[in-house]
Amino acid sequence: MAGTKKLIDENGIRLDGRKWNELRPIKLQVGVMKNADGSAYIEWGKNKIMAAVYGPKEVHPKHQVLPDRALLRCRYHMAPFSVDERKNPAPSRREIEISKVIREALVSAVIVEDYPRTAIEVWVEVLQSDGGSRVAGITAASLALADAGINMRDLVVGCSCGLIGEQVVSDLDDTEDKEGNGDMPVAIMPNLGLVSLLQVDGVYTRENFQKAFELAIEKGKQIYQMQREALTTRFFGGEAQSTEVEEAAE
Amino acid sequence: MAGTKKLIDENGIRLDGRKWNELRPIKLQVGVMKNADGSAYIEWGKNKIMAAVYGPKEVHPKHQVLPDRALLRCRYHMAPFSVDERKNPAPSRREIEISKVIREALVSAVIVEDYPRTAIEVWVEVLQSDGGSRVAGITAASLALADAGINMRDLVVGCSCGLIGEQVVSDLDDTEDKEGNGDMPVAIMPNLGLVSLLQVDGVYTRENFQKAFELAIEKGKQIYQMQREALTTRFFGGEAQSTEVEEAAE
Amino acid sequence: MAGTKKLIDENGIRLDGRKWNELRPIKLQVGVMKNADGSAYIEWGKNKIMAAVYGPKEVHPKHQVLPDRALLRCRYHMAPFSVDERKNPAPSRREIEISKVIREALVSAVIVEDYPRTAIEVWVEVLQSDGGSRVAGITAASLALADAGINMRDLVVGCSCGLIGEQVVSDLDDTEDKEGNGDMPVAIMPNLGLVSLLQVDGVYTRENFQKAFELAIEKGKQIYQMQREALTTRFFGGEAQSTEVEEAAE
Amino acid sequence: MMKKNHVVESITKERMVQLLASGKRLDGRALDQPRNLNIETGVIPKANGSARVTLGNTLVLAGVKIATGIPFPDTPDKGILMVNAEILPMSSPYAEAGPPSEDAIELARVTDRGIRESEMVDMTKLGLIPGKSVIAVFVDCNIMNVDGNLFDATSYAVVSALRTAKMNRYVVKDDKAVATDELIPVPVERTPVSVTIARIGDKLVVDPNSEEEASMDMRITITTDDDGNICASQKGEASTISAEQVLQAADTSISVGKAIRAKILEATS
Amino acid sequence: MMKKNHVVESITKERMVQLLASGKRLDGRALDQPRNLNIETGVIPKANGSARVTLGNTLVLAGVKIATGIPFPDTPDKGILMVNAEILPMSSPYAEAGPPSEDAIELARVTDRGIRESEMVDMTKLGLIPGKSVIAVFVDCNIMNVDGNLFDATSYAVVSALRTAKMNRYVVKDDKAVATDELIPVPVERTPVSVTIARIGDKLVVDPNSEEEASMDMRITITTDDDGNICASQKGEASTISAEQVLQAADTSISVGKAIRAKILEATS
Amino acid sequence: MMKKNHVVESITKERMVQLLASGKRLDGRALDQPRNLNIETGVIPKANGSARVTLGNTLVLAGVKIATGIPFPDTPDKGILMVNAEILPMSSPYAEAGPPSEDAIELARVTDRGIRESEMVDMTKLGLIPGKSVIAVFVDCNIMNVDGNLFDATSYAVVSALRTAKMNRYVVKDDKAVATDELIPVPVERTPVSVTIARIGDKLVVDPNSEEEASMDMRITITTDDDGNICASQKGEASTISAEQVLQAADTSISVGKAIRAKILEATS
Repeated sequence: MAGTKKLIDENGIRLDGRKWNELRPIKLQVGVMKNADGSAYIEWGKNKIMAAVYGPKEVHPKHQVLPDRALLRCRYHMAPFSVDERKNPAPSRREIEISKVIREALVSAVIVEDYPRTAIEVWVEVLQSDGGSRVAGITAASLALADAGINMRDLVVGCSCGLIGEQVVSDLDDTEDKEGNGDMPVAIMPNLGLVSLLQVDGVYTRENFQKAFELAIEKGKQIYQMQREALTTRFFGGEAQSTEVEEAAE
Repeated sequence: MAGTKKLIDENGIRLDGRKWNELRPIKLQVGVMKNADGSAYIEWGKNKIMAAVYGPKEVHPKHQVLPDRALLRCRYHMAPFSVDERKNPAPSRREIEISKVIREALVSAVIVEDYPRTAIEVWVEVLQSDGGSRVAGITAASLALADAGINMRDLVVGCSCGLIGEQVVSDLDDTEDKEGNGDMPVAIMPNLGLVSLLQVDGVYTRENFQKAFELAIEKGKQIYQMQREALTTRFFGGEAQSTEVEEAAE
Repeated sequence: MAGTKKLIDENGIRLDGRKWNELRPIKLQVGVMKNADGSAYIEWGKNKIMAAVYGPKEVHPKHQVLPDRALLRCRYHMAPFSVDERKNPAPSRREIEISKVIREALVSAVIVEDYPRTAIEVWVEVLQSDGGSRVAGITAASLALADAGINMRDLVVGCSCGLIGEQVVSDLDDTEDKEGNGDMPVAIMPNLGLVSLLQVDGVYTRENFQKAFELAIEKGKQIYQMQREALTTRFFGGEAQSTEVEEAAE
Repeated sequence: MMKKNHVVESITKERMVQLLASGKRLDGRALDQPRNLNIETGVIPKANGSARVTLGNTLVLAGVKIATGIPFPDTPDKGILMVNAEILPMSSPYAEAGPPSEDAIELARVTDRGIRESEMVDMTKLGLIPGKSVIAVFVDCNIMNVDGNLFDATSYAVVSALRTAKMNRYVVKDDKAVATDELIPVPVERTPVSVTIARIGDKLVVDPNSEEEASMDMRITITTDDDGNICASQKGEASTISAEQVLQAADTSISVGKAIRAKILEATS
Repeated sequence: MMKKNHVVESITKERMVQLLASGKRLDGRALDQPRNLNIETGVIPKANGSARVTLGNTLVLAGVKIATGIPFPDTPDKGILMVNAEILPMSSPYAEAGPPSEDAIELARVTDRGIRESEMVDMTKLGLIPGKSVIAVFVDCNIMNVDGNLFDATSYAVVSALRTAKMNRYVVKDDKAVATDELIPVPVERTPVSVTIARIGDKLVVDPNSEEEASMDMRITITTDDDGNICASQKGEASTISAEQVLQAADTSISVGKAIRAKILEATS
Repeated sequence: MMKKNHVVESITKERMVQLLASGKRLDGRALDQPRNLNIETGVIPKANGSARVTLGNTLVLAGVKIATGIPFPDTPDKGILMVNAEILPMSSPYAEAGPPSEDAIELARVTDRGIRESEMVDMTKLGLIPGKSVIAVFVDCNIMNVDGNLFDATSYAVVSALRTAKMNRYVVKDDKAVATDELIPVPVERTPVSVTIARIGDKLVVDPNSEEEASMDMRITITTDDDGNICASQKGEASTISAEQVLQAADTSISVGKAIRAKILEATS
C-alpha cells in the first residue's frame, strides 16, 4: 500500500495506461477442446484460462445423485507454472473456496431441473494467472456450458472492480490487486439483472462500495457483449475463432 | 525426573496443595449441547472437555453395519488451543490410539445388542488439556451416553493414578504426568466391579502397581458418586446445572 | 560416473569378483509363509525379498470387478530399513511406478480368464534392497503365484543388464547401478519367448542395446532353471527348502 | 451444507414466507433483528486469548495461540495471522469427522478476510527481526453447535478472542527474538463486525437460524468496520441477489453491525 | 482386528472353553505357556540392527536405522526414539494396504511405551550437541505373518534388534557432529519383556494365537523389566477384566517374562 | 487407463487389424508415421520456459519454473530437476480430479528418465554453492486433451520448454547465491526424443491415437538421443513383446526420432 502513488498517476492513468474505468484486453474462444462436451478459452490481461464442461453424465458415487436436478461440480485449479513462484499442484484452501463460489455463481444460471440424476462437470484451469482470475474463469465457464448445449437461463459474466487509494477502478491486474486497496469480484446474469457472485476485499466507504459494485455490473454487461460475439463466431462464424475486443479508451 | 523433589514436599503435600490421595476439583454438567442426542461437560483440574453423543442412527457406509448390534464410534480430539503449543488439528497417532481405548472402555457398558444395525457416535473434544484427559473424557462420555437415553449396563468412570518417585499418588496433573515417574489411567464399571481401561506408563514395583491400581479404582468409585449427582440434577433438578464436588482433604 | 575405472578392472573383473556376464548368487525358497495362499522368498546378491499371493478372492470395492477375468493387484514396497537411509513407509512415486510395471509383467502370464470376477493379490516386500530389486521381485512373485496354484501360461523371470562405461554387464548390484552407466531390467516368459517387462536407463549404442537386452534374456533363462528347481523342491522335495545356485564362473 | 428433510422444509418455508409477508419471523424476531448474542472471554486460560460465543443456539469457541515464526517473503516485517475452523462432528447430525470440509474452509477464509482487510490487528507491530522472525497469531475456531449463521458467530468469537488476547513481549538479543515475562495485548486497532443476511422468498432477514437457512435462497455476509466502512463480503449459496438488495444488505449490515460492535466492545473491554 | 466366520468361531470357542476348564488348550499348551519363540538377529545387514522373530506362526521383522536428528525442544540433550509398525497386507487375508491402521498405530505405540518407560535405551547417551544434534533411533517393524499376539512378537523383535544394533561413534568438531568409523553398540541398559494374556471364558491364557484371539473376550499386555517391575500395560478389546484378574495377570507376566527375557538375552548376547 | 466400450472396440479392432494387414491405418497414416506435431513455445510468459504441443488431438502444456534449492546429499554440486505431470480432468471423459494417478506418475517418471539419462541438461552447470545451494528446475506438464500417446506428446513438450527456457544468472556473494538480472538459457546439451510404438494384432504402429490404444496389446516407448543412442525405454500395458519386435521398435524409434528431433530443433531454435 506504500506504492499507491505509483499505481495511478495525477492524470488518473494507471500503470498499464488504462483509465480508472477501462478493462484490460479480453480475448475469447469457444469450442477449443476436442474431448470436452463444451469449452472456452479466455485471455484477459495476462490471465490465460481454459474452461471445459462434461455432461450431463452419470453420477459417481451414486449416493450423490440428486433426484430432481443435475449435480454441478466445479474445480478451479491453477497450473504450477501459472504464478510467479511455482505452486504445489495439490488444491490449496484458496482454490477450494474459489471452486465453491464459482460453482455457486454458475448453478443458478444452469437449468439443473432439466437434467435430473446427472452430473455436469466444470473444469477451470488457470494456465497463467493475473488479477481477476476467478471472474475470468466464470466468464469462460459459462461459455463452455453454453458450448456444451446445456440449458441455461442466462450467461454468467464476471468482472472485478476495486480501490486504488480511494479511487474506484475497474478490473484490477495482479499488481493492483496486491498493492491496491481493495478488490471486489462480481458475477452477474446480465439479462436477468441478478448478481450470482460477490466477494469483497479492502475497506470501502458506503459510497465507494456502491460505486465499485455498480461499475463491476456495468463492465460485466460490456463483457457480456464479447461473450455473445464469441458464441456467434462459434456457432455461425466457423470453428473456434477468437473474439478479441479491445475497448476504445473512453 | 530431576524435579521429583519439587513435586511433593517432605509433608507429602503436592505442588497444588493436594495430599497423595486427593483428587483435583471436578465439575460435571449433563445435557449442555442443543443438537446432540446426549452431552456432558467436565472440568477436572484444568481439563475442560465436552462429550457429545449421536445415535442410534443409520450406519454409513453400509458395509460397516453390524447385524446383531450397534457400531460404537468414538473420536477423542484435542482442540488446537488446548495445549501449551498449538496442536495441528489433524488427528495425531496419540489421538488415534486414545480414541480406540476410549471406545473399548465404553463399548462393554453399552447394551449394543439393543440397537442392531445402527451406529452410536461418541465425540470427545478436549478444549483444554491437563493430565488425565482420557479418563476425564471417558467419565464425561458415559454421562453423555446416559443423557442420550442409550441403554447401559453401568456407567463408566475413569481415574488415573501414578508415581512421584516411589510414592503412589492419585490423579496426576499435567506437571506430575510429565515430570513424575508413572501414570496409570484406569476406567471401571463401578457397580459391576470391572475394569474396562488400563494403561500403564512408568516403572512400578509389583507392590506399587497394585497400590496405584487399587487407588484408581477407589477414586473412580468416588467420582461415580459425582456422576450420579450430575445425572440426578439433569433429570430431576432442572436443566444443565453443574455438579461441583470439591473433596474434603482427608 | 567418475568412478567407472573402479567398477571393472583391466582384466574385466568387477568389484565383487564377477566377470561381465556373471550373476550374483541367487537363493530361492517357495512356500515360506503360513497365511498366504502362495509365497516365495528370494535372496539375490544383497536383495532379500518376500513375495506373497492371496486369491482368487472376492473383489472389494465391487465396482472394480472385471466380469470376464481376474483383477490382478500388485504392490511393490520397500521396508523402511531396506535401504541405506531410512525410507518413509508411505509409497513413493518410484514404488508406485514399479508396482505398475511388475503387475503388467505378471498379468500376461496369469490365465486371468480362468478366474472371472475375482481378485488376485501379489505383495512384494523388499526387506533389503540391492540393484535389481524389481526383477528379483518379479522372479519371486511368479513363484508365489505358482505356489498359490494359480493357472499360468509360463513363469515370469527377470534379470537386469546394463553398462559399465561401454562394457555390457549382467546383473548390476547397487553400486554398479548407481555409479555405472546404465541399467536395463528385463522380464521374460521363457517358454513362450516373450518379453513382459523392459525398462531402460542409460545411454546405449544400438549395438550395446541389443547386446545388453539379449544378455538379459539369456541370464533370465538361466534363472528360470533355478525357479524350476525351487518349485520341484517345494512340491516334491519337502517343505520350503532353499534352492541355492552359485553359478560357476565362465 | 446439510441434508434436508424436503417435506417438512417445504411446509416450513411456506409458513415462513407467509409470516415474513407481514414482517414476522417464526421465532418472533423482527426481520433485521439478530438473535441473542452472548460472549464470554478468557474461557481457555492455556490459550493466549479465547472466547465462547453463542448466537441463539449456535455455539463457537475460538482460541488464540501465539508463537514466533518466519515471515512470508513478500512481507518480511509483518506478523502472520492464520484463522482456521473446524465444524466439529458433535455440532450437528450432519457434520462429519475428517479433514476440513469445503464449508469449513470457506468459513475460515471469510472470517480471516474480515479481520485482515479491516486491519483489525496491526501486523506491522508483530514484526521482530525483518525477514527472520515475526509473531505468528493462530486463531482456531471450534464450531460446537450449529443452529445457522456460522459466519457471524465465528467472526464474533475470533474478534472477541483477539481483543482480549495477551502475548509475551519479545526483545531482540544477539539477533534472536527472546520472550520476556511481560504480557501485553495483541495490537488490535479495529473491530470488524460481520452481519449475515438471508433472502427467504423476497425478504431479507438478519442472522438466519438453521430453520431459516434450510428455507433461504441466498445468503450474504457483509463485514463493516468502526467507521461503517465495508471491509469484506461473501455472497453464498446457489442463488442470486439483485443489485438493489445488495445495497439494502449493505445498509442493514452497517446499522446492525453498529449495535453488535457495541456489545462486543462491552464484553471485551 | 479381523473379520470372523461366526459359525466356525462359536463352535471353536465352545470346544476351547470346555478344554480350558480342564486346564488344556486346543494346541496342547498349558495356560501360562507361550508358543515357541525363535529369534534371529542381524538378518538385515543394511540396518544398524535387525531381528526376525517367530512366535508360533506369527512372524515379525524389526529393523533399526540410526541417523542424526534435531532434539525435541523439551529434551535438548536426549536422543530420539521412534517405533513404527506396518501390518503388511501379506500378513493375513484380512490385512489391507494403505496408511497405518488404528491397530498398527496402537501396536507401535504400546511397543514404544515398553521400550521407553523401562528406560531400555539410555537416551542421555544419545545426545550430541545440546539443542542442536542428537542421535535418532528409528525402529520399523514389518508384521509379515499374523497368527495372534502381535504385541509380544513385535516387542521381542524390537528389543532384540536394539540389543544387537551397532552405530557409528560420533565426535563433535567445530560444533558439528561427525560420524567416525568406529562402531559401538546402542546404549541398552534394560530388557523389557511384554507378556500378553487373553481371557477366554473365565480363564486367562498366555500368548493367544489367532484362533484364541477370535474367541477371547479380553486381552491385556503387561511389560516387565529385569527387576520384575511393571513398566507398561495395555488392556485391549471391547471387554472388561476384574481387578483380581489384573493382579493375576501381573504375576503371570512377571514369571513368564523372566523365562522369555532369558531367551532374548541368550539370542542377543 | 480408460474405461472402454467393449462392443464398439471389438468391431473397431477387427477393422483396424484388417487394414493393418494391408499396411494402412484407420486414419490413413503409414505404420511408422506419427501424427501432425505442432510446437508453440513461450506461451506462458510467467514461466521460465513453456511449450504447447499438439500431437494429433493430444494436447500438452509444459511449463518450467526455476528457483534455488538445496542439493541432494549424494550430488552436492549438481542441480535438481523435477518432472511432474497432471492428467487434467478436462482432458478426457475418463480422467478424474484428485492426487496423481498411477498413470500420471508413470508418465512423469518415464519423461523424466528420458531427459535425465540423455543428460539433456548439464546438471553440473546448475550447482551454485556445493552442498548448500543449487538451481532447481521444475517442469510441470498439464495434459489438457487426451487422444493417445501421452508419453511422446509430454516428452516433446518438456524438451521444447527446457530448450527455450531462460533463467537468471546467479552469482555467489558472501556464501549466498544471488540472482542477477541477466537472463541466460538453461544449459541444454542434448535433445532426447521419445517414440512410442503400439502393437495391434502383430503389427507395430508408431504414435497410436486413442482409438488405436483401445485396440493395442502392447506399447513400448523408446527414447533416443542426437547420436541415435537409446537412452530410455518403457514397455507398457498388460501384454508381451517378442525380442525381435523390441529390436525392430528400437530401429523405428531411431529413424522416426531423427525426423521429430529436426522438428523440435526447428521449433525451439
